[in-house]
Amino acid sequence: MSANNKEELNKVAAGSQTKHSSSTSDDTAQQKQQQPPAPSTQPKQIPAKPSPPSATAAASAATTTTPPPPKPSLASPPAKTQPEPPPFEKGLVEQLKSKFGDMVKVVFIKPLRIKIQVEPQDIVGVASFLRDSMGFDHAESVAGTDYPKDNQIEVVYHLGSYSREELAAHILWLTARTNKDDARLPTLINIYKSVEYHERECYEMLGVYFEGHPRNERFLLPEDWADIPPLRKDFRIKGR
Amino acid sequence: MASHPQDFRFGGFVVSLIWLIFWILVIVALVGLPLIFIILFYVPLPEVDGEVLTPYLFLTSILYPQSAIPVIETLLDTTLFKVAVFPGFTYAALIAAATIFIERKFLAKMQLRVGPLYAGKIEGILQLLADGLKLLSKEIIIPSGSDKLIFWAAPIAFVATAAAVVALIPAAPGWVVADIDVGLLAVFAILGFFPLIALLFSWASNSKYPFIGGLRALHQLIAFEIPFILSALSVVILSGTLNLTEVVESQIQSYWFIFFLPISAFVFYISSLAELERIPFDLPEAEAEIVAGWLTETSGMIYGLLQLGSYIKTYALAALFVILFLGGWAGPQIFPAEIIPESTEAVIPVGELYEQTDANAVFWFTLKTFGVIMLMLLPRGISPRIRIDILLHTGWYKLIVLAFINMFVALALIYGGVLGPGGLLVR
Amino acid sequence: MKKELLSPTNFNVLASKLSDVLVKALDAPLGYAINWGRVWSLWPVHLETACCSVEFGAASGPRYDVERFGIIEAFGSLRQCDLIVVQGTVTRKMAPRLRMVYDQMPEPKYVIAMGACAITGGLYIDSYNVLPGVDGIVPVDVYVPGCPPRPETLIQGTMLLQEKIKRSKIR
Amino acid sequence: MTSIEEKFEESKRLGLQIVKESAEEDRLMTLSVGPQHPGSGHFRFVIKLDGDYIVYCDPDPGYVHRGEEKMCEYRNVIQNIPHLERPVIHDSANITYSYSLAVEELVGIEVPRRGQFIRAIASELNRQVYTLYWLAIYGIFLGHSTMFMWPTGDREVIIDLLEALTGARVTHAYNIPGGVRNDMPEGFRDRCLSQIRYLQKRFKEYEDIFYNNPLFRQRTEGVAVLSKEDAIKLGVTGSVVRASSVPFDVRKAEPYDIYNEIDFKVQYMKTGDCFARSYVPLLDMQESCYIIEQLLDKMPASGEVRAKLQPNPKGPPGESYRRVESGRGALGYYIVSDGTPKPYRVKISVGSFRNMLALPFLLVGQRLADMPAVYWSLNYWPVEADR
Repeated sequence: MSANNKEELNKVAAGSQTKHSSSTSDDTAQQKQQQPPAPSTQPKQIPAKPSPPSATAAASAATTTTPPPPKPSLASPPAKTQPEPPPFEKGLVEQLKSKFGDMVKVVFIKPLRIKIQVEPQDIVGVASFLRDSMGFDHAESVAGTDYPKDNQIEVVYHLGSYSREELAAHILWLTARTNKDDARLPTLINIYKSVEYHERECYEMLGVYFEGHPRNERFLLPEDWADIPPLRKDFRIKGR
Repeated sequence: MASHPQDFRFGGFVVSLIWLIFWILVIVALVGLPLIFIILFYVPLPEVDGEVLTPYLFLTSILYPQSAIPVIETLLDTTLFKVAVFPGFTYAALIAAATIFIERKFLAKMQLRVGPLYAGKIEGILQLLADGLKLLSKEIIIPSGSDKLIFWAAPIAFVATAAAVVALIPAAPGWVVADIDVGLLAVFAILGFFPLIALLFSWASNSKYPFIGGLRALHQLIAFEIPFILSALSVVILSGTLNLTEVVESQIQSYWFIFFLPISAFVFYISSLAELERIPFDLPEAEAEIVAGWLTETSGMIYGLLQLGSYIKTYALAALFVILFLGGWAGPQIFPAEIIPESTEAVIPVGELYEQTDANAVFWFTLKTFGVIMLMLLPRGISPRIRIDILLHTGWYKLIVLAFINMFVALALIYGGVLGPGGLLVR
Repeated sequence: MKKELLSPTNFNVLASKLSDVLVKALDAPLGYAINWGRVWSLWPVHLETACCSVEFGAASGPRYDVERFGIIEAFGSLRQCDLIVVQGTVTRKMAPRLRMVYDQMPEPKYVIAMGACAITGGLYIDSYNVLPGVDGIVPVDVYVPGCPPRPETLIQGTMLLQEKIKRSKIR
Repeated sequence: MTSIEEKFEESKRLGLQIVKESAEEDRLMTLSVGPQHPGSGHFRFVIKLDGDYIVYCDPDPGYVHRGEEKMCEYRNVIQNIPHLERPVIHDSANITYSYSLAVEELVGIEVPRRGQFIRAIASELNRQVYTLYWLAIYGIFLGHSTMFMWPTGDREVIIDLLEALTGARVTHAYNIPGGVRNDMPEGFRDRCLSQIRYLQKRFKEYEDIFYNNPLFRQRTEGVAVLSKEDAIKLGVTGSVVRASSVPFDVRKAEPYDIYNEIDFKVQYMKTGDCFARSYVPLLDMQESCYIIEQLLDKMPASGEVRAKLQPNPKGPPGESYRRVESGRGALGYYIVSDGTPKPYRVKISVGSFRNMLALPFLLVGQRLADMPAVYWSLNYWPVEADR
């Protein structure tokens, strides 16, 4: 047990040394910390405040059929601005790319964190590939975010791995966006058992109906809850 | 009309008491005494030790207490006194109360706490009184849909059954309410009523958790009844009698049976823990699983009575353990022949009521009983709760086998001539 | 004059005087005794509403042993209890249950609101699922402030409750 | 040993279809366990009994759902700290730790080295506080009242330490973005070491009175076994997954702050039963004692403990997901920032919520008497799961 652990320790320590050594030197770290988000904002479109300079979100909101134009801009900026895109993460992304091609949009690659975005109809296929071939065997959480500017809800699956040791530190964010007016996504419960309660919570808190989930029911909120889902942005808490 | 408790003052209390006494005296003197004398004129008076019991005797005994001794002695011999006071209910209830208090302090000390401290100034000695007073004044809730007759009757039946066991326990030579020849058998017969009461009560509560608790009580008590009886059976083999007084006397003639039957004593101890539903075996009242088991719907004095009954039962089984295995009241004579030297001329005639052997017997019996009760309290601090399948397995397989082993030992002792009539070790 | 003295009205007066004295003699000490019993035997119900339950548990630990005051926290059934300590935030889902527990308890019963959330909603006053204080649901006897209150504060709260019980009139 | 799919199907079948048909429903007894139940806490689960066996279990959380995630969107990152630590007040240093990490990543703050050490010390001490409380409740759930009192008393010792360090008894608000709130008091090191020694001595006594008790062994060994595959599929975390022979610990897998300089082992067991799940936290506590000793040794003697912060710290728009190993497993914060001082979205991914999924899976097929033992062995804190 201990030998096994030691080995793992060394491996992880070596992996994380790079990460942490970078953070010890102040200047570079500051630069790095500030620069990467800047490119990532353009494709991601998370912030609702800076109104859509992004072609992607607008396009996906409008038709959801024309990913190619923004795609190069998605893939290239991280490569450009990030001086050294971590090789291991890049390898993972390459593996995904080679399998799915344009179906998978890579939003950003940071050390230990990869965010990919897929269309709702592709999410089951991508997830089963992630589980079967790449070793992401459980979901840590499912978070939904409401973007009223785009009239969209983004659902993020934070996927982690227990079975592959080199993936233990990595979290892959599998996201899909759905229209807010009729928020529907296919459920991943048949691929990841661990999303059962997370998806129920997401259904309750954001009103995303997971097609195929056996229990899209009340979970955390009181039984007589008769308001809109509380984590949507148009739900205002009292006094604010 | 009624004064507010807020204005309660001791002076006012005394004044009102004096008024009360004054009025009572007036009424008694003017009405009561003449009435009594008129009645006594027609009624033949009882005779005690050749002396006619007249009201004048009572008045005389105020000045010369010695003259009341024969009356008190007669009173001590009556069954009523035995049932109500000494080996009976009051004695058992006092020991039960002491047990509850000792349990709480003992457990607290084991857990690095202090336990009850402030109720009654001195180490919380009045804590039990406070609990009792509160429970007395508490509302009693009868669940809707319950069987009201059984719901009311069960706690009383529980206490009565526990007291019935106590009635069979001799506390000193001659000091027993019912000295019958099948005493041991009667004890087990009465103990068999407890699961019935628990089941009836839990069914009458019309609730789910009590019902599960009642079923558990039934399973548990039946599973432990057999090793319980078997372990006592080897004592019967050694002593050759079912009468509890004679069991003790046969131990006085030889040695304590725990030296010959340690395994039986162990089995008896474990089984009595299970009978009492104490902590490793408190499945019928397991809080974390089934809210409070068959006591879930009890409130107020119903709860108080059931608690009292279970602690009286604790005393009864501990006393039974002492009688069967620890030689009952046997012990070295430590009391002097007279408690107050030359007490014949003393004003207070304790000396004539005092009997050397009885006092000694009661002392040793109480001491041993408390020792066994402490032993029964101990597992509560050091042991988690057992699971029902393990419990049933233990009862049906392991304890019965152990009890049988010691029964064979007892038989070997008898037929080997070690014990029994004319045995080697019989003094 | 003799007739007047022995008239039924006078006898009635005598009897009522006697009963008055009897009641006076018994009521005050009996009420005192029962109140004393209630003061030293407060058994809280096992109802945890939020995070203050941690400090409530710590109060029964060896350092702040509340059994000194006759408070036993180990009771399973609410039928035997006479005190609710509302341990923190009461959400909209918990509120009906809290009231249900209160209704099922036998009289006399007391309520301590423990923590800022139970008093006013506290830190969560603007949350969408939290009640602004429990006194809209159950009648509160003592408020124990703090977020969470230290066990000492809780003990002081119970002592205030004891004072209140001592002053109360027994029914 | 049925596989996880079969068990899920079985529970679904029993739960959803039989109720409608009510053909066999007369056989089953439905029990609502909680929220006023000595064995549930702030939580309810509906179970159905067939005889003594549980055939169906449906957790019903949400009794302490206070809308933390919504409230976060209305406060700035510093104002968020006090209410974010309330979900698990006896582990508040850890629950704000990962929040601080995530905010630091978004805002771009560099934590001074001494601050990192003190932060780790506070979180390790708080892990002890949490786990001792957990152990106390586990004791009382199994009817062992002494095991409730002893850890509750020993917990006060560590609480005293933390009070000296942070100024508050349980809600410390100590780990903040940029470091810790204030420096260590004088003489903290010696005091901490002596208390740790005392605690290590007490762990042996816990083993004697509780873990080596034959009745406890009988009740927990071989009960509710969670195999490695099932544990991975269910995505459980913390001591639950470590009890099922998955040596996963965020401190080791993804070392944050200075944990990569600390030498420690990931404690795990292979059986995956109730006993393993209850024993791994004790091993964790023992390991945590060694970690604290190392941290105290390697800590720089002086220096800044907190980075300079803006009054209203804000960073560029971005997202971050950072996690730490809390007392209940991986505790992650997913924060989306839109460039304003207030977070756009905060999602708290807590170990309790993830472990809750294992509850119906493990309870189905067990006896009623095992219900508290299984439930609390999942290292579940309902307030945190409801958030």
